[in-house]
Amino acid sequence: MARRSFLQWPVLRQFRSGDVLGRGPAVTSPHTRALEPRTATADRVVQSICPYCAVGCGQKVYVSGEKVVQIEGDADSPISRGRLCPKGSASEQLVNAPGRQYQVRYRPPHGTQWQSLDRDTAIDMIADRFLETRRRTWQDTDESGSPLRRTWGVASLGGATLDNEENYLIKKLFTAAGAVQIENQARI
Amino acid sequence: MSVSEFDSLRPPEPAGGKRAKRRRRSGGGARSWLGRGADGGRDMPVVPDAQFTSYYGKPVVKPAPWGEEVAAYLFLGGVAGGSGLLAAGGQLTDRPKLRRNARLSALAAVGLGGVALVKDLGRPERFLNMLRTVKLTSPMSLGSWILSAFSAGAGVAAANEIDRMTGDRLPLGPLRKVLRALEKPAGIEAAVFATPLAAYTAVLLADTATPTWNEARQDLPFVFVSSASLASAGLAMVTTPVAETGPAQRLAVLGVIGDVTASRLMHRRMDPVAAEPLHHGKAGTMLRWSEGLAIAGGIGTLLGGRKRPVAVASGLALLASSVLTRFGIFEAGIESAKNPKYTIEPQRRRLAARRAAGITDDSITTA
Amino acid sequence: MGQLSGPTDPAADAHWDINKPRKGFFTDTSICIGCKACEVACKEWNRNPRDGDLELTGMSYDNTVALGASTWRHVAFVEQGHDAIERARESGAALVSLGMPAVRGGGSSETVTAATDTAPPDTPEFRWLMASDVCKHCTHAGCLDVCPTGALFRTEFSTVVVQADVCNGCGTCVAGCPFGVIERRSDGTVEPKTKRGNQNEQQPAAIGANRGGTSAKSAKTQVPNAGIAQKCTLCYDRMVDGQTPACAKTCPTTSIKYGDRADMVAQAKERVAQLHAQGMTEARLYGANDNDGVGGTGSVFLLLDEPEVYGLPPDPRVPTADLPQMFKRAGLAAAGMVAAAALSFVKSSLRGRR
Amino acid sequence: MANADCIVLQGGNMAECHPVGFQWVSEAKARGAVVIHVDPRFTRTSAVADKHIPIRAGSDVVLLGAVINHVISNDLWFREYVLAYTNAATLVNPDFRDTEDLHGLFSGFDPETGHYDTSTWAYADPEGGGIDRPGGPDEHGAEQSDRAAGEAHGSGGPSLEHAKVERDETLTDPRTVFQILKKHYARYTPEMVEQLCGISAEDFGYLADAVTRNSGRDRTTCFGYATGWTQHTFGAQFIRTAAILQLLLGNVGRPGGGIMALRGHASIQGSTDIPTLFNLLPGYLPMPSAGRHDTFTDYVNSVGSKKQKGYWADADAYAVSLLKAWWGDKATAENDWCFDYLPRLNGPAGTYQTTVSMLADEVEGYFVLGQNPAVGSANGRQARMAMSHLKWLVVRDLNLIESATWWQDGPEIESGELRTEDIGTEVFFLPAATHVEKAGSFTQTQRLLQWRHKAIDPPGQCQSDLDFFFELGQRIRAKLADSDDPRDRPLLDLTWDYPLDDDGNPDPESVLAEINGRHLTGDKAGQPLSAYTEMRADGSTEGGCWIYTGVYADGINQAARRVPGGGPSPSQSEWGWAWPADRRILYNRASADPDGKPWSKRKSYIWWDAEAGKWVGDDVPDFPVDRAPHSMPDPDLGGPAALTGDDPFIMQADGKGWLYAPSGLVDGPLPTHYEPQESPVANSLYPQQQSPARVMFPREDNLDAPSAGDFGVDVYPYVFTTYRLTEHHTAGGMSRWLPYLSELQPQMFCEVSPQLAAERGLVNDGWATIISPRAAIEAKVLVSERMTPLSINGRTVHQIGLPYHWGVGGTDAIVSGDAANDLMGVTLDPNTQIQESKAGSCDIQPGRRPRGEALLELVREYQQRARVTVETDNIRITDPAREIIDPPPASDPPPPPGADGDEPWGSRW
Repeated sequence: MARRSFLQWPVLRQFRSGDVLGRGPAVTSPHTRALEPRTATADRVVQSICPYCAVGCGQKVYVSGEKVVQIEGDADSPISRGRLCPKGSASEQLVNAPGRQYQVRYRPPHGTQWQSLDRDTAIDMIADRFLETRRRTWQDTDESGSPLRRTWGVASLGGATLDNEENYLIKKLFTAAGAVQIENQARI
Repeated sequence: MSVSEFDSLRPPEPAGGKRAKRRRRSGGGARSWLGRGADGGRDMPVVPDAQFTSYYGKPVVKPAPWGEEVAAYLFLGGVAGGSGLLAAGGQLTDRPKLRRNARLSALAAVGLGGVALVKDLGRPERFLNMLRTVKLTSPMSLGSWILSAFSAGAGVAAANEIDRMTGDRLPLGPLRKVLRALEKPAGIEAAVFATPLAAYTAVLLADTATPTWNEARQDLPFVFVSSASLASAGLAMVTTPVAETGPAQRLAVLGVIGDVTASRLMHRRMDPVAAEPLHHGKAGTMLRWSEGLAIAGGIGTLLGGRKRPVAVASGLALLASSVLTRFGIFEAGIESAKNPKYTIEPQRRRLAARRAAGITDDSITTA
Repeated sequence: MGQLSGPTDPAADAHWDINKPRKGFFTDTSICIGCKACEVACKEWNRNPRDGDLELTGMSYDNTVALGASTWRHVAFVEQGHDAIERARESGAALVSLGMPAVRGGGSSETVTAATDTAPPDTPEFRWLMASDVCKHCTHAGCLDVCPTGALFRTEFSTVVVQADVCNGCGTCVAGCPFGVIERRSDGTVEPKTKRGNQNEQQPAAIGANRGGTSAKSAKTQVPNAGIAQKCTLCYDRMVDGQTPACAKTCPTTSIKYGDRADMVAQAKERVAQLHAQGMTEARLYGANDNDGVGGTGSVFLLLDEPEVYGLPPDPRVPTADLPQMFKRAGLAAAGMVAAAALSFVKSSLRGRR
Repeated sequence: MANADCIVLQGGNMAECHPVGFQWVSEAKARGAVVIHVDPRFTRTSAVADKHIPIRAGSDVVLLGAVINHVISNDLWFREYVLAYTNAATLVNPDFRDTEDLHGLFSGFDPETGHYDTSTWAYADPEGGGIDRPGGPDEHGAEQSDRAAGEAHGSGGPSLEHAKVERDETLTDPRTVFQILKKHYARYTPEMVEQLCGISAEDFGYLADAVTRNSGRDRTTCFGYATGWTQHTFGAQFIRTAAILQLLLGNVGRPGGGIMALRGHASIQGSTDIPTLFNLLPGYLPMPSAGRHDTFTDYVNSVGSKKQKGYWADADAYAVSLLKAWWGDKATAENDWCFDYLPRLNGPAGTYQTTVSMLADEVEGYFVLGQNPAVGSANGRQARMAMSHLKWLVVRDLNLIESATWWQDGPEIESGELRTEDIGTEVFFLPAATHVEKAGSFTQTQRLLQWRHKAIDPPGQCQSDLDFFFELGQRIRAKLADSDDPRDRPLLDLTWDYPLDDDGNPDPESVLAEINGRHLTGDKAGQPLSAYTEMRADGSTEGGCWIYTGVYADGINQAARRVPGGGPSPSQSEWGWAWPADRRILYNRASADPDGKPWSKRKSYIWWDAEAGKWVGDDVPDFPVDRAPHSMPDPDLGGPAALTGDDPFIMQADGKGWLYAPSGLVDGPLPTHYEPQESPVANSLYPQQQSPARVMFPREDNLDAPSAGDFGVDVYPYVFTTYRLTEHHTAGGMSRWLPYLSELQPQMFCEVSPQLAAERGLVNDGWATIISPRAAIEAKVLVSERMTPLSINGRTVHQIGLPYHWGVGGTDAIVSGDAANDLMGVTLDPNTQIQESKAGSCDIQPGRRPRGEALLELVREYQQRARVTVETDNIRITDPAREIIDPPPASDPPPPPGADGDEPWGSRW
């Protein structure tokens, strides 16, 4: 073993291989010789779309060990032909951002700090607030008696990075609940 | 500039981070004409060469990321090499004190130098990788091998001296015999690698894209061996009684002559712009003092070398001169890399000269 | 033994017996839109740390300033007025009129004549140059040749790559590069400014870093490869798998092209001829001449002004080209030192004997 | 776009904001196309364009109007196309009066309400008067505006009662659209362009020449715009001006033609198609309005009359299918398909109205979903103060954005206006899932739906909005399960039973299937619909968004098609799915001449195959596929059946491209230049300074700077304009938390010309403070010749550029800085309710801004110096007697109507 690794001493390889100046194969390390891109070793590749602007560039998402390890352009896309802008190129960092939040946080009225809360409780509390406000601010008719059937007390502002399916459910739920102030970035 | 009475309530302008300061400084004169991007044509109040433009005054090449440890190593390597020679001389001409002190000096210098070098590595724990290959094109690689070879000889030789100084009390056992047997060959071996050790550092600096160092490539080895000679000789004059320092004093004087001559020649032969950093700023000051001290030390040696106090003073002056030479040249090179002028102007000039001479096929820029 | 200067096949020169065509970039700055996708894609693929001190530089839209240990693609932004444009046109035209063949003896006559008699279009009042710079992957690479450890090596694709597991950070390569490309990565991040946010956490998390809990937040990630010389690898790890380097793949306008170096040079010559035919005499190539001071570069550029305007050296020369001569001088000097010492002892001995 | 011969990018910075889309421009340019960029700033787009023409922000209608004038007066329009495919020959109601006659107003303006009565703008009815919108002439601009009607008709023209119009094919009748158009733009001259836009006659000539030279049978020109056009008080009219020009030049419905809307967000198109917008239901069906739509019949008639041409005539089928999708078996013919379950509007309910309602404590709860109003909304201070009035706030985002943390570290905490302890708002922050942690579809800017597959599960407590809202809906329904209150019926009867995965989350494809719709009865019961033409008004079909029908045809997720390169066809149709009906170019019937032959070989796309008796070509024909070029069906048939062989504009009520909009817009049938809400420049074209129908919010916290001619105009002497950088994304929530993007543009900055820098003593890389009547912010200074001072009406107008990505506050943001939007006032386009954020007035001074109370004092001091009040700029009708520079000539007798084609679908690149 020791003998083999001694023979691997680049100085010897230099003179054995003819690469006397030690520029090429004589000086490579085992690590270098075993190099493989993480795109080749990924467990799976998933086709996706860039979440930033509205061009809709294709992305390939490489996953290893249930972590996203690389996001790059999808060369198959006729829209983008594998290219991405700086934001699209940074998508992997968006997913694995250093400041990204993984926990629900709650700030009670007049509180000065965040508190933690489990998600289940949070959603339940939000549902309660939603219904209370709706009850308090319900408008059945306008001043001339035409039906309004709505609440003016709940509003929403959605970013335009929501999926169509998400927008659809939001619109459906809010409309059924009588909330009309549903807006998104399309107007901003 | 003021907006209103609210000025006092504004936050203070930050003093500027480390980098911001550096930016302004390196811009220096450049900034005024580079305020508008690289458009050097207009607004160039202080530009000597109207053709000179750069990218916002930013450097073209990068200075070596070396700290003062490396400048110190240039000095210590020289001292070690010179001392190795003196030790061998002492060995061969039977000057035991000179031999002993020079051997010890050589080991101390090479040891300190080695430490300085390792300390300056980005990954000191990997210093052994220096012996991973033999790169004939790499002065650093060759230097590492030279340093190792020299250290081996110098170490064995010095170990003998130490052993003797402690009255053979080192716990060596049967190895003492081996040590003694190796003493003379080791002294000679070290001497063989002594001058390469003193000289290679010049190539180490010259074999870079650092304008001032690279431009000095013709004469820098001579400056460095001269400086090594006078420094090691100076050290011997400090450590060794005058009775045995005759050769060292000679070497010191020859070193001074060589140092002054080679330095002047070097300045003269360099592109004038690339030589500028040797004259300006901290580096210029150091090099001026260096020359003065060398001459003073030389004269002192010549006139009062037989008197121990004068010899010691002269020796110290010579050591200081060598330190200043190394630090000065080191500093000048780093400065030259930080200012794009020193890269761009000489290059433009040589390109134009070649074109004027009818050589038009070797430009990196082509139509 | 390999060559130290002049045209050659770098991979063959480094004794690769695998016969792969030399790979390279052609960066056509005339169609660059300065989006910096190349910078980001490069960092993301290579997991390089964030660079700089998060302050505006005042250098147009360039806030990364230069190539460095953590920035392997750098987009330069240059704003120019009428006079500068005029000068660029003149200097470009001068190149053409030099009749400089792009390659010595190479069939290049067709590219030379293109623009000379085309009336140039009106010089615009203003232009904004953008150019993505990258490691040149020189035929004769200063960094590689001065590296003492073999950390830098020539790949089978003729590119120049640092082996991070070998480099000991001696820094010689940094000074050895005539283009100021390679740099040793500092081990610390910049000091936090008077700003919230932990700077350490801004560095890319190692693959598989714990996330999904607060622990991910507090886990401080170390700067990868600190203390080691770093530069563009031309995505060697992607190349061995036949993939395109990250920057070239992402470039929205194909300003960065990647392929066999011979093709890149051919495309570059075609493009410059096309621009000359449109009267854009300011267009010129950089790095396409194998007779230049570095033996030609693997990364070829089409520039619209003199190289130094973009921060590139106008006449780079690999320092090792002069190495034999330097060794000769050093040998002479060393011999001189031996002689001086000998002389000192000889004279002393004589005197001593007397 | 790659097929265009000339590309005009105006009101947008495509290379910067859509770098990847820009590859098609690059490609066109490489093939020889001329690329012209018209923008206040020299941007990255200008850098690679053939020509940059600097323009004063907000003066685009003058420029394009002048090109229209140039085209008409020099007879450069595409005669055959215009005659056959546009409403140029249609006659307009004789009662119509143009702005030329009324000092900058159209007929029908009511200064009291600030709204137009649009009935005089209608087409002339052969039986006298005008052709009204269905449901009678009673709908006034007021209501339309309140419903943001301009956007309501985003997918096509608004309705007409019928499509029997009078035409004069000679175009000589002064009541023809063509003559009205000609007269309307007669004073939009190169001189006016020079005066108002600051564009030289030479540059104007270059543009006009390039556009006209590259239009016609053989060549096409394409326009690209972005928020530089929409974010104005008459932004919709900016787009219409381009549409008119493109129709005149024959550049609509043809390859390499059209008007490209360059939208800024991954699914911003999707979120208008399936709108999270107050005024719309999915598929551009309007939200019903109280009083007008009290019954289902009223409602469907007003959306699309059965007698009008085109596909909107089947609006009832779309509406019934939607209601069936939502309320399933509960929706029956007897109960009008649960139409009464829908809430009603009685006024606008947009973001800014909501803000005002919050300040009035009328809105208690607010959901903020992947949006950052604390930074991204105009008049950011107002937006943040409004949030402090809420009872509860739910923020769903990836990072702790400023909108989640304003109570802790917002600018108002710093200035002392708010104290954390005093703020009673309860805040829930819920971590969201990223785009790779959920499956779903985005609709991109060319209406293409693309499916994203899920790569990994959301980490930690992160959750997609789909899962969150599904769960919220379940909770709400469970809590109401025992309710017998009729108001809860819509929630309890809602179809909310999607198939669940192992984690109890709904399957996104099942939602897509519902959106697509399915047959409910008959042989095909349960099968997905394959086209919206299969929708019926009898309750036999359901479908959540008719324009998306077909995306799940054959039970296959067509949006997930991923044939490399889109397959062999030139329309690349095997990649994703484009609405409607997978068409890639809309109105592509217009790519063939009236005889059905391609206009030229070079520009062939869709043509009539006489032997096969159908339309064929490179795309799905956007036309009844077997309708022969010269067929003339009975107009009384109504709907698609009434389309003649040369009615390519199948969504318009008369099948023609609208040069003149007889209905559907609330601020005028023809685009007219007005100055921005606040402008140091006087409107030289008309005495009327600002758009009379703009939506104003005269409030103390939303003051405007004095405009030209008013006292104090010199206190805020400069024009500022806001924009994006390629390195960041809108309010920064997805970019300022990313180290790689933050380092590229680390600090908020302003861009000024060297001249302005000299005038104010600004230094490159130094600091500056910018003061508007709303706020003062600080920014680093970039002095650049990319900013050009313009000579407007003889005086120099300096423009200041401000990117709007930074904000103060937020946790763990890598970079932060003052928000440009804080400077902005809120004044809206009445058609779209979009705010004006591309032009405002300000002052700039060197140095950093003061902190704390002193900052408020600085803003107040400026306000006092300029004597601004809530009245400033908020007078509807400008006094015609005031001194103006270029009085209009005496008016000629009023010519009759024309028309216009709003072409928001754009066309393919």
